[in-house]
Amino acid sequence: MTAHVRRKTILAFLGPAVAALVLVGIAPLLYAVWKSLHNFNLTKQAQTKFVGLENYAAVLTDPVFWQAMGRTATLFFISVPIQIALGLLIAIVLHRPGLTVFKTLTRLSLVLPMATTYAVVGLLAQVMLNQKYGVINQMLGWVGIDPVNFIGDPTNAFIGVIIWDIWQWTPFVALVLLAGLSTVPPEIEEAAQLETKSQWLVLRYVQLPFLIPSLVAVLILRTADTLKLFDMPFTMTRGGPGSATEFIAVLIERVGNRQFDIGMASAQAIIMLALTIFLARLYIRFFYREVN
Amino acid sequence: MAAPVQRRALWAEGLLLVAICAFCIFPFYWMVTTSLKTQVVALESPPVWVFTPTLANYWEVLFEDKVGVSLINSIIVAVCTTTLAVVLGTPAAYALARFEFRGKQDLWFWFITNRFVSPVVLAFPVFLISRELGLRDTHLALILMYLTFTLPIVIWICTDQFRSIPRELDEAALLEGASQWRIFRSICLPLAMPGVAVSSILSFIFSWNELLFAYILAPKAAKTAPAMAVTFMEGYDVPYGKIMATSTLIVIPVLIFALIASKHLVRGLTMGAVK
Amino acid sequence: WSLEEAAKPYAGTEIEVLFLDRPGYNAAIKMLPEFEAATGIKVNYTTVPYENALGEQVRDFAAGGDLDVALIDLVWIGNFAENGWLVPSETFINNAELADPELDMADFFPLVLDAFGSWNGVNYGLPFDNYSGLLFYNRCMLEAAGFDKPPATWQEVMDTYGPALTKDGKYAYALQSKRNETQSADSFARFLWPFGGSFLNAEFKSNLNSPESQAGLQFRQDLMKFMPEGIVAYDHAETVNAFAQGDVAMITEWSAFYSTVVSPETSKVADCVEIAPEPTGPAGRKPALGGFSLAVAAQADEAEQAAGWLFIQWVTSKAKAGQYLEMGGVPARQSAYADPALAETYKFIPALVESWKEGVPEFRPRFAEWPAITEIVQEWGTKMMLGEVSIDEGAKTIGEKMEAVLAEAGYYDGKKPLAQ
Amino acid sequence: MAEVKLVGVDKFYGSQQALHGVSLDIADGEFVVFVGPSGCGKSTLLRSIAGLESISGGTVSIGGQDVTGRAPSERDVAMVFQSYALYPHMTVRENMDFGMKINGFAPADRERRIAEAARVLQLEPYLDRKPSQLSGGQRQRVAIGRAIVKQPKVFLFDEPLSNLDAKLRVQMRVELEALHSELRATMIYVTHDQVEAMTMADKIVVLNAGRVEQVGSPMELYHHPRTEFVAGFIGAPSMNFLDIRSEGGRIACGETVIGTAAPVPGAVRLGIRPEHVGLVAAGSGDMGGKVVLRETLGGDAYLYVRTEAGQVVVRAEGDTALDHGAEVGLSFPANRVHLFGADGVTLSSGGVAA
Amino acid sequence: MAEVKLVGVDKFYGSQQALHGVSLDIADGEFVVFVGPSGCGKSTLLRSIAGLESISGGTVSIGGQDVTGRAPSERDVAMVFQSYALYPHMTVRENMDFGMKINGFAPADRERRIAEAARVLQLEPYLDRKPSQLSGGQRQRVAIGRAIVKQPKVFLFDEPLSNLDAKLRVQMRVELEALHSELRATMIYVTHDQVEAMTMADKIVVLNAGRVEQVGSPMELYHHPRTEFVAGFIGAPSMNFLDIRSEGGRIACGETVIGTAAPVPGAVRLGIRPEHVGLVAAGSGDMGGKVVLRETLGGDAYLYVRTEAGQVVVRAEGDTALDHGAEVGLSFPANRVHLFGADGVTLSSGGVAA
Ligand SMILES: Nc1ncnc2c1ncn2[C@@H]1O[C@H](COP(=O)(O)OP(=O)(O)OP(=O)(O)O)[C@@H](O)[C@H]1O
Ligand SMILES: Nc1ncnc2c1ncn2[C@@H]1O[C@H](COP(=O)(O)OP(=O)(O)OP(=O)(O)O)[C@@H](O)[C@H]1O
Ligand SMILES: [Mg+2]
Ligand SMILES: [Mg+2]
Repeated sequence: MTAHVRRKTILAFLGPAVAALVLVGIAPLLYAVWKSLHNFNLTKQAQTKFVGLENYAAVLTDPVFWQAMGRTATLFFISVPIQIALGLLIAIVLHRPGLTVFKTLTRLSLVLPMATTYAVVGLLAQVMLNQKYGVINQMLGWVGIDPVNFIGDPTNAFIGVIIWDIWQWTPFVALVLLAGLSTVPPEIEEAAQLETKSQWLVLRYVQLPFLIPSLVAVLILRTADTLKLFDMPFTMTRGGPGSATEFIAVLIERVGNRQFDIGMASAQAIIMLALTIFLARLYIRFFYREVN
Repeated sequence: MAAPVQRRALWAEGLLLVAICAFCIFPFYWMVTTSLKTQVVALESPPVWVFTPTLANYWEVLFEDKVGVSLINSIIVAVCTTTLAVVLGTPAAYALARFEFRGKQDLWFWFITNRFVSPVVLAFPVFLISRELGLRDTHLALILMYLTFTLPIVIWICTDQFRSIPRELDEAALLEGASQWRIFRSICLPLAMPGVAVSSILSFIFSWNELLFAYILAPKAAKTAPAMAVTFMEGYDVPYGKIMATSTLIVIPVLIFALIASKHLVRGLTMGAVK
Repeated sequence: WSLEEAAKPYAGTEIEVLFLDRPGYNAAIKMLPEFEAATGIKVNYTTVPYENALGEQVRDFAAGGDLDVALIDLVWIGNFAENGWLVPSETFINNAELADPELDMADFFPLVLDAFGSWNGVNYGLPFDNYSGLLFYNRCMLEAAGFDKPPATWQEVMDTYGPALTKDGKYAYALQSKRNETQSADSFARFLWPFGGSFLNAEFKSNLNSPESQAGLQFRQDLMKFMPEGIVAYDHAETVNAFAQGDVAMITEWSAFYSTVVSPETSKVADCVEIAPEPTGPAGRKPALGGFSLAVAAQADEAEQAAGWLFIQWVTSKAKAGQYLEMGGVPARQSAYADPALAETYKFIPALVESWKEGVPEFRPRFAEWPAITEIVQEWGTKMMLGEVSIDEGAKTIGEKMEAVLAEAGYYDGKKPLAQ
Repeated sequence: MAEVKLVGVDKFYGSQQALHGVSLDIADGEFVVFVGPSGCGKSTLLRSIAGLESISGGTVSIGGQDVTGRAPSERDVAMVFQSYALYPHMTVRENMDFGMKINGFAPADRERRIAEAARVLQLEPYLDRKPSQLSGGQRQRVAIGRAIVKQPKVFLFDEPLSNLDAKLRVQMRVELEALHSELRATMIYVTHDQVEAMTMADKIVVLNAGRVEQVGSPMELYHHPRTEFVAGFIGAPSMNFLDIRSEGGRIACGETVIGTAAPVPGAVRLGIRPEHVGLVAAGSGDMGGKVVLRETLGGDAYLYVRTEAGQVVVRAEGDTALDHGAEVGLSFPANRVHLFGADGVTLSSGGVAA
Repeated sequence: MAEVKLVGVDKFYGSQQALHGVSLDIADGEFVVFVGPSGCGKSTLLRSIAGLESISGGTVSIGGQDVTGRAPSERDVAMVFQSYALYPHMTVRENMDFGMKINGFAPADRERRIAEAARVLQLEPYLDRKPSQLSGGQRQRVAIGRAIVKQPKVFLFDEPLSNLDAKLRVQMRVELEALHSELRATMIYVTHDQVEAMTMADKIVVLNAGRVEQVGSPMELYHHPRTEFVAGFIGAPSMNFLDIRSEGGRIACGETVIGTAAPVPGAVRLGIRPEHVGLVAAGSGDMGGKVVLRETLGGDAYLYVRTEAGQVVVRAEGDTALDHGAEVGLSFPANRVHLFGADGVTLSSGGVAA
């Protein structure tokens, strides 16, 4: 099979995609790297000058940057495990035989949150979480809980972002994991069923190893998306109250698009990109060893 | 499987399914109903569940606020970028799945890496470049930029799908004198349909919903629907009905697209072949 | 001179302008066909959220885009002017072919013209969409609590109106304080000036830790007990809505919200709405001042500049002011308010006129560094309100950061004049 | 105490019925083989016993207890799958250990059982390998090992040897037989392979389209098939079938009258196995024909003889001189002839009425 | 003109050598079967001929032309894969048509060839079905059909029947033989199955660890294996091997002196097939032993006899009375005995020196 594939053929298949991504991905990125070495503010272009790594030094010593990073990490470490746990639960339920029609419907409804525009989710969150006219507080009222000030209180706003992040992304995680579960050969599941009734044991010892590729995919995607998370908190809380929901992408957007400090924003973004790539490499290295 | 399907277990499972559905659907339901409320009803405290619906919001956003135009822009951009991503991405995925060459792993990883680049990084450089090229506020600028995240998704998912197709099919076709391109087009691509479908849905969803590039690169003529939705938010009053009507209009095309292809959704999402 | 004559060479010219989704712009949009028919000039407006308007324009100017008419918030004028993005109106006023003999610059409220349109003594823009802070109050609620008139001073609000009106889930007052321009312009600054405070002192150093500034900020903090919970998440919309739903007795808001609160479609309390000037503090009234002017962009070509000027001149003209007012806009023409009968229809007019006489142009500093400074104020101002930092500490932090920005800009080493 | 009893087991997949009232008694320690054409329900029946399929009607008892509603893990059965279904991420040891570990066996006990199974199956050198590092035969033994350590009442095998090559198959077959005599456990075994069925079974169950066609010892089935279906299914190559007419005391086959077979009323088909057809000089015997093909397998050769009544396969010595084109006579010894009625039911076998 | 000639073909996978200087001559129209244990290189060799693997050394010629460097499509061969490799998204017709279509055959010609192949393979009713709607045997025929329409010089089959059940296998085997005699094309066939190899081949190539062990007609291999490996590999059940000593003109096996076999210098092992061992009364014959197991297959039975020289498998009549525990005598007819040297090379077969 490998015998007769010429370089030209390989190039013909890969060339266009590589060229396209170099064009739209790499070129602007290089420009961003170049700008990150400058003191460059859109509203003060007269004062533009080359400053070397000064922006990077500034970013790395800026507590605001690290606080935003910390917030982003907190969000990640709270919401992704919940997404994975819930996603797994949903995937397992959907993977079980029986109630077919019901399950098809459920699978379809999983598409809804995924398909909802991220910016719209933030707006919807505002409407539903509002302390006065929000339906969530009304429902909490039905079970005897006093209205919660979701948007105006720093902790609650953060919780609000987590809730909506979970709402939006759990279905995606569930679908990926469901696909992963479908790669477990049925006999292997049955072999395990002969040993135990416990769903949990079957999951833990037999299905989980097959899910590792899916889990890594989920981790990679969720890490990237959490670091990129902008639309939803932006439309929901604008990073507030205070800085409670100022995640890293919200911060960078603020520096770049509102303070117009492109040099600084580029430096921040590039540090963030480096971090993401590092994490993705790490996941692949670390988890894939277990499978092979 | 699981022989003694006890009634109680079934009930529990059914309830769980209902809960999952409710969890997924309820916000959407609220969005749709809010879009049918007038501003006063929408801001009623406590919120009302039963009210006289009105289509006024839809009327207004569609015919007065150019949401219709922005929807068309969105469709043009999302369809084109998805098509382009599939056209460029599937051959690349095929090459990654089938051919042996040096640096394959790194190339794969580089493709995927583009998915990590935040639009915040690229938006401004692209803004300047697109102005140089006269692409500002054109669909093309958005279509190209959206490739940065649609192409990786297509490549990721499809590489995996191509790998799951038995090599013997390629070999059989090779013996019959088919060129690599022919094998790709006539044999493997049709068989990788679940992957192509899923990556198309995801590409469509991601590009349809994108906001940052959209509002920086397409402020006017090419303005897309999500950018339109947040426009309303920043008026001095927040017209929830209009926003939710716009949101509903935005979500519906994606939903239709996703539901059509949902048959493939699970089969195509086995993103396992990361090596 | 006639508009038709003057526009003749420019028939078919298209001009690009940025609008917001606010009543003043909607009024202008309704008036546009008349202008276009008369001149053959096509006005292409794009509606953007306020939050994006600055970025949109900065990027457009920085990139040499196609905007022909700039929309300038009072706090952006310094920035735009210093970057050379605007054409001084002198250029057109001195051009007899373009200048309307009826232009009458003196008819604009001088404070407004100065604050919205001028920088360093040079005028660039003509006031277009104009606001002043007003006290909207719910007469019915006040009467029910035994008040037959609105509070005249902030101290009254704190001492009598507040306690009397805050009960049964209703609140005496709401102050929009969300973390964006609202926080810095509507909330933070609103309690600096009437108490004698200010952002900067004469040396351009932070004045936020002066006793007056501190008193004002402390007063805001204390007043929060009469405001709804989560006030830091309230933007204009929430605040106005709380008032319109009858949950809050008083708000200090822009004049532009008048139509919202008196329209039965959007307000439950339309019949109870009354308007007064903002309460005074120890240092006087010093009401919030805000609004937008329109100016010709330097990047436009000659025809577009001319056409742009003709449009600006027309839409802000004395002749059109009445129509503009009628359609929901708030003109800055003194002549427009001359008719006392108008005050019957538009209850906000007396208060508006009064506040435009007492306002401070540098209510928010208008120099080029404001975008950076406002972000600092927004962040720490909300933190203060949330109690995450003390008033003193918060003020100190804002001061330090603000001074760092100003130092960077070169105000302290003499590179730049200390201009506002 | 590990007898298996099925009473009227039905199984529907949707509206399609895969099992039709299957009743079976399997004694403790018996080695039972299920055979039948593809799709006849062998796997379904086996899986119903294991509890991996819920049955739509009837009952399953194991060791005297009704287990119809019980979960697979509560039935005390072990199953060896065709594809082995080894856990790919566990070593051989872990594979065997898994069931005991999660069922809370004492570690010492677990170790002892694994060691014992590894000894019996000669797996000691491979205990720390993963399945992917083993050959087919070794994997197969691991799968059996996993079943053994459980010490179940009943072993179930679903075509466990079908993935192995011929040589290994013979070897594993012998090992399985040895295992059975050592453990004396009840074993139920599904296979496609004639040789396996004939050599291993105490009792063969022939299934056809979801119904039990016949149950009996291999020789019973070979010599006394109850139906034409069983007669054709058991034995390789299969029995020759010839259409006959039973006319006035004689049996006629094509134009030829076959004297040897006593006429039986209602008989419409005659069956005789290739190994039982006698080869005689052309012109003599019951029937004449011409060799159209010779397949030599070494020790044996099969001659395909075209007769006027159809093609008859005859087994001959591997070094027979007869080849393509030769004219031969065929004799049908009366005690080897089977006669079948129009409904496919055997009327007589070896001259003895069924 | 479609002869295949391999000269010194080597194949390395990395540093592992899968083929060691394989040379072969296959005549036009010949039916050649490759056999050998799993992993011996059968598939590799076949794929090298097809051009699907590039070889590391040596040359491949087809029809007199050196095709070593040519692409698979330029070699004019067709291959039937074990898994058939049918294009799942195309109908049967499209599957057969694909190769012709992309090679620009005239539509009329294509249609004619498909019709012809469908007729030969009895696929007419299924032409518009997709492969998933076909049974195993039908799929197999489609795969062959796809090969036929190409009218290639050489057909290559890689275990094409191994996925079918026993009955279907026999049927397909006969069909393939008929096809071969109809097309008279050169066919190269890889199989694991003894019966297939023996019955179908004009010539069998026995491979062992990447080397050609022996090439010959089935009977040649059966009667005159060149090595112990071939002797053990050809024939089922396998040949019995006994360790012997060749001492002063006598052959000793264990304690017993076997008179029948003429001593051959250097012989260390004696081989005799189960079907050739004579069963005589206990005490007589060349050796005595005790039956430890009887496997009855119907027409035949295999007796496992324990002798002092090891276990000997003996074929007996299916209705033999001998069973577990019986004492028997075994005779080894001199003309059936094979003798092998220490290096595994055959010294004599049937009393004739190799
Ligand atoms: N999950 C299922 N859904 C629907 N029908 C099924 C299912 N499993 C099996 N069947 C049908 O039930 C019948 C019996 O199938 P089963 O697998 O038991 O056959 P089998 O005898 O094991 O065949 P094989 O020898 O090919 O393994 C078949 O007709 C099959 O098509
Ligand atoms: N792609 C490959 N890479 C490395 N080694 C290989 C590869 N393909 C085959 N081999 C090795 O080459 C040898 C011959 O393999 P081949 O597939 O030809 O065997 P085979 O005789 O066809 O076996 P089987 O009967 O199991 O199909 C084996 O040892 C195998 O492990
Ligand atoms: Mg089966
Ligand atoms: Mg092979």
